Amino acid sequence: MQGLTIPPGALPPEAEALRAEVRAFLAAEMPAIPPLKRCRNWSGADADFSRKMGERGWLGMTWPKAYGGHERSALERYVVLEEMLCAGAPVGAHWVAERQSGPQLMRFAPTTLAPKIVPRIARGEVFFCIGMSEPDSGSDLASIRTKATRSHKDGQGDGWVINGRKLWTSGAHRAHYMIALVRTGEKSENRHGGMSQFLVDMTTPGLTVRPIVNQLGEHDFNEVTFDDVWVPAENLIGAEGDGWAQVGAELAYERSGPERYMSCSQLLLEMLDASDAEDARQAEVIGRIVASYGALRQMSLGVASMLARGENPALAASLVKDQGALVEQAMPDTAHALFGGRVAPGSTLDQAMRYTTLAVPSFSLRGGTREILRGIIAKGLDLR
Amino acid sequence: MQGLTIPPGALPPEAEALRAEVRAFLAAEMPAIPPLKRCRNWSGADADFSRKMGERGWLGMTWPKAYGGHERSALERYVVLEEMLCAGAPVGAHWVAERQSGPQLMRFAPTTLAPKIVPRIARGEVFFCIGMSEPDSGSDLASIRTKATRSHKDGQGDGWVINGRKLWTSGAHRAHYMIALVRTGEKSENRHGGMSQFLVDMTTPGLTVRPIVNQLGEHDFNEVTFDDVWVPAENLIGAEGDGWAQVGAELAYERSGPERYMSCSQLLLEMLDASDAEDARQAEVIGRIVASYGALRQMSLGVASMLARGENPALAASLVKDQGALVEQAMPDTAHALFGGRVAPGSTLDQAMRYTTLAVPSFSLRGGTREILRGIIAKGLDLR
Amino acid sequence: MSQDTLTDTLIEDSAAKLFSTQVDKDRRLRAETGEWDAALWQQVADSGFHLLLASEASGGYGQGWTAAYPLLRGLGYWQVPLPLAETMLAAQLASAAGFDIPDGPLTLIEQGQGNQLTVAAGDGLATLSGTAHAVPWARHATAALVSLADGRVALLDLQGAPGVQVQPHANHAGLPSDTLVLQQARLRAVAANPLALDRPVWTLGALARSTMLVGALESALEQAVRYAGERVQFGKAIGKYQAIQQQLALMAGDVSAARVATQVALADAPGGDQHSCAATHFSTAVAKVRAGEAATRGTSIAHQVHGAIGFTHEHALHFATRRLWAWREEFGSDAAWASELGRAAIAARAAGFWPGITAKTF
Amino acid sequence: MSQDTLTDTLIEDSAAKLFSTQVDKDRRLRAETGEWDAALWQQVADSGFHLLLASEASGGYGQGWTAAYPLLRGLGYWQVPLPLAETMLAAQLASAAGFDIPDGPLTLIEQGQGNQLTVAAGDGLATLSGTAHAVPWARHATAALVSLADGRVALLDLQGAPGVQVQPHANHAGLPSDTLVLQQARLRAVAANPLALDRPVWTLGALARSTMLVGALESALEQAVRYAGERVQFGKAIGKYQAIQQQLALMAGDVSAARVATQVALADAPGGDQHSCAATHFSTAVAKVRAGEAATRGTSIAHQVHGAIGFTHEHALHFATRRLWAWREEFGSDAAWASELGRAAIAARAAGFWPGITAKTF
Repeated sequence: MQGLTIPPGALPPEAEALRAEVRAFLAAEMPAIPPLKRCRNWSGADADFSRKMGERGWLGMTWPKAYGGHERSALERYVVLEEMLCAGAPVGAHWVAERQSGPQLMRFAPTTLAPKIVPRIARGEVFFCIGMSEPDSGSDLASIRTKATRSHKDGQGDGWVINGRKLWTSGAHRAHYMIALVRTGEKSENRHGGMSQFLVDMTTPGLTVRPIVNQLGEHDFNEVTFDDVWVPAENLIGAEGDGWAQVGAELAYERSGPERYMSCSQLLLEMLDASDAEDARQAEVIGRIVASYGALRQMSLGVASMLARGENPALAASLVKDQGALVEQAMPDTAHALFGGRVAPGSTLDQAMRYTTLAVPSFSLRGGTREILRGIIAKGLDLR
Repeated sequence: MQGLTIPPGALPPEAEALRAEVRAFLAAEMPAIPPLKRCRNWSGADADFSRKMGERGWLGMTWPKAYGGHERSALERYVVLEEMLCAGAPVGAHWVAERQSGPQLMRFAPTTLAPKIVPRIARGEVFFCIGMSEPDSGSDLASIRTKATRSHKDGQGDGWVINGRKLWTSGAHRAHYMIALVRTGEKSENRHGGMSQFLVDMTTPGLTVRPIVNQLGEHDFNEVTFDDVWVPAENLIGAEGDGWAQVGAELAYERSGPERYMSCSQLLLEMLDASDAEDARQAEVIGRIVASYGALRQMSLGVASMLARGENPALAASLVKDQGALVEQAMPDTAHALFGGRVAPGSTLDQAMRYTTLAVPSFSLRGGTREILRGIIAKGLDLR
Repeated sequence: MSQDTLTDTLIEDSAAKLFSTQVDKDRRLRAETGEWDAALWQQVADSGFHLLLASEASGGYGQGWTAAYPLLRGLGYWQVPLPLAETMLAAQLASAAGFDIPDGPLTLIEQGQGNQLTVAAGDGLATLSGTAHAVPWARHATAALVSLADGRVALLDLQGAPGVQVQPHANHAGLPSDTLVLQQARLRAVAANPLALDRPVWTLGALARSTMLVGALESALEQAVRYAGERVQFGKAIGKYQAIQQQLALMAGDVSAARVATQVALADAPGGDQHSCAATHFSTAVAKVRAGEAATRGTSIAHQVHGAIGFTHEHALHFATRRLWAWREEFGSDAAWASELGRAAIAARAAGFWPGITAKTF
Repeated sequence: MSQDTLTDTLIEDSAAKLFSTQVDKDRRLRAETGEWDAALWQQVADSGFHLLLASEASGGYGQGWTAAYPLLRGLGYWQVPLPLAETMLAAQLASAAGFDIPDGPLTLIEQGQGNQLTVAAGDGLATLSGTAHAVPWARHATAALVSLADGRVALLDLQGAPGVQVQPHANHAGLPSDTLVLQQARLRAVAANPLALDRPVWTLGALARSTMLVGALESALEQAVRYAGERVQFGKAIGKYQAIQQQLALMAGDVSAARVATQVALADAPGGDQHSCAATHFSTAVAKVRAGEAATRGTSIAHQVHGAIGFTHEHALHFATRRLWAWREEFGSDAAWASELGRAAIAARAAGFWPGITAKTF
């Protein structure tokens, strides 16, 4: 059960100085953002805010300076993230690009695509979306059907033509690029073979983004249709047929951060302001959440330290995500138990309860559903 | 989803008169039984108490008078059961015989075995145990290996010789008879074929009862070894090879009664006496348990009404058992949350917490584990 | 429809027919924009459903709450965007109190539950002042039946009445849950509480919501079971995975518990031939707690099974789940009702517990 | 063992060696009969483990709490029936307060936590009177380190001391958890609290129990995983069923959370080179809450997986699970510590919440 042990991670002293800087920035920026918008947490998007973070050097913090990064430690990046998340800062515009797309491009297209694009991610100017899920494939990526075929286009050289449809693509409507996982060959014995990743410019002719409105009446998901979308040969990321393995590495990033337990922080803050320390129910229930925050923060820091040391945090990240989901998912129900039916309409607590209650079912969709996560952990226990 | 609807069952007026009689009896009998013993609930055995219930006509209440029964309604029997259970009366000695064995004998051996034995069950004089589980078969009864072979014994005529081993046999050490499920033929396409039920006198030579002490340090389970145990031919219950189907009918009885949610009632009563209505935590937590008791009692009554009308309550009984187990299993943890570490050693609450905490893991073993129960319900939802 | 044809089966059949054919997604969505569905309301009124519980003397059908089960459950199951439950209860209480039943949709106010309302003696009739939150459908209601803290019941005109200001709000389901600001608003009529039941609006309102929750739970469970049977992942329907089966089985148990508890509470509520209120508080509390708990666990399971598709506005699941979130908190949350039950049980101590459960007197 | 050889790895190795070879079922059972295992204690004492946290000046090793992890975790993992945690902590506090460390096993008392104790000025030294419940191992301890409500710490002789009466009780695990009845029992020494930490016995006792819980949780999880891999039902190992896998995965997550929280709390506790107590209360509270919650869910899962066999006295599972039930309530239950954290967080309001979490100052 070695992989199930998460070593505690300690923050270096310079991280605390950085924290003070971030707090000063947030103290200036956040008053303009009303509490309801803070509930959106890491799905709230504000291009201007992203640009300001880029200016301060808080995007691509761990990346090489050659790519516009700042060569700081993973733990310093961690501090920026957790401060932004608890404040409910609108970090959604750059989130995917900074967490996943930048690292992918530097790793799998270090000389071709990365030099052109990654510095712009670090400046908070370029946003990404991820083209993975399809109508008939949720967590089961082997069933992807969107297809890229080799093609030659006069005047533009060799390339690929993509046809198909991606679903549940978060932020496609504001993204400049998509990294799309598509089929470039047949399934072989390896059911995950024959897939490749491409960088797709969202302005390419033939690519259509259709909004999918969620049950909050908001627009975050999209359907993206590829109708003979042409991408140049150099936009193949990594090796042809390696798409699945490249995505696997990406998922660990997706499951490891402080965003994995903090999505409902604004509701927690509202509850704190509405609670009475003398109420035995409120004190115990909130205290258990505080303990979970304390423990999850340390687990999450531990995973960041593993990343910083170059260790594989896949299993540890799954543990954090599963434990974090328990806390996140329970938050609106906890608010209901403590305050349901007794809140003034329109108050900030009321707004946070309404928004978060309706938003929370989507949180389990991010980074793997519970059953799949626990299956990964069970594998770590040698049960599968 | 028709089978998932439990019609509410209403008690007839005569049932309330009976309830008053039972309460008067309990008011006289229970003061002699200390709170810790009441925690044993339906596993507490007292032959004298069983005989007194028999004298009052409270055993075999629904059975034909020809078998020593009293031809009263299933709902009247229900009232006696629920009163006994909430009081923590020691009904364990006759429990199995009255709930399962008597009905089985009347149904499958109505002219041979039942007339001799069932009237004695109704008098509270004869106790039974059930020989089902074996070392390598828990819930999977098809893997039973204890075997009965046809045999002839001079002076005693035709019969069977049983060899093998039964495990987890509750109350075998005080039972006069066992109804044993054993193999009399090979498994065929029907993996549950080839099994039969026998009535076994516990004093037969070759039968050995070895106590299995549980984690409470108490003796309820046993290992029963059959070493050439001879049973006469008339002790075959029902038809040879029908054992599995006969047992299936029995399991519905096992899952349907008020014992399915009331096992921790004594601990609840102790918590009520230790609580403060002004404590917001205690009031809400206990109120949720009260609501569960209210709902489960009505579900359980509904199942009793289905039985009274001759309907098949198998699915409804599984729903009651699953919901009941949630309430029972949570009770010691609830007591821990409200009182853990703050109880005077040796107080009745302390005794009830200690006993019930250690006893509760065994409750899910009775009448099917959670996974199997929910599998039955899923089948009712047409998912399997 | 003549009075004596309103038998239980007929109510069930005609409710099912009306709701299943007339209530569609479009109607639900329009109601959420604040539009009043006069046509649908007229169909309900033509069926006489809103007067089911009102006495025959006052022009109603004098039925008991059990007869209302198919209607109230249907409001949840088909997600009918109308104040039918509110009007039924208001009409029952108005008729029992000897008031003329106002025409049109009605709403309900319980003084002292999350509002600050004060009654003052006016010239002739009393007046009501203050703020009442979460008054269902207030903007469309002609009048409100008010249960006063001193035990009396009253009738308050709403539409265009002087001193009455409506601030629109919506509940989780997007349905009207308005704030009423009252300045010496005249009560049209005041009478003694006709029932031996404290807080008749609050308690019977909770009973109505419990029944509506059961209907919405059944809808969410059916949708989840259906989707689990259709959606294929890793080569088989997700409903074949044991983890999904176990979750849906748990939800089925919760729904069963809520349904039985609610049906018992309906039988224990005053109306029709049932005059006793002895068990009404206990049985309603049990129903609201168990239905609320089932809503909490059930919304989570139904959404977990559905994945992303269930989170879209396009899919119908949210019409059920948003009602579950709304109704679990209206007329007292499960926590609030549980606390009441708990205080009564603790006061009864161990000796009084079981007699209280069997007599249903907490 | 010489002082400088007591490195972390060495402690881990020698604890593992001693506990895994010496502690068996027989020893555990004999301890539950009330028998004192002098031989096992002697082996522990010979290794110097009990003086690990005591200052070098007083003959100890001056190590910090992180160094104690393998020992404390080992008490749970191997279910070692000895008052080693109590003695380690008592020796640390005694040495820090400038007391001579008494020989033999020691125990701990925190005034005001579930006991009614009063201090009176005696002739020369103060005396302690009243009743203290759940004093671990009191019957076998030579002395108790007492943390007084006014902030001082004191040393109380137990074995044969006048005015000291021991009433034996046992915790869920069958281990001594005695009641002390004191009548003007003389305190051997009294000093100011040497740490900037309120309730040093209570808080550091909770830290020790958290670590022991982690060890017992690891034992229960390993046993359950092993059994799930061996036990065949319906033709396959039960660990191949998705429902069992999901349960054990949840338990693994809880155990991980408890372990990380506990290791952080150990690093934040005063001792060795770590002099600050600023984060001790917060980190200990987090650890005790999460370890207690993990014990509650974990005992249920481990027993559910084991079925009947795990409920027998013969099987080893209960040595772990009964300790989990005992320790989750000792030195403050998870509910009690959560309530403290909750009160502090509510007092800090929204503005103070996150700074409090990052500075660990609640």
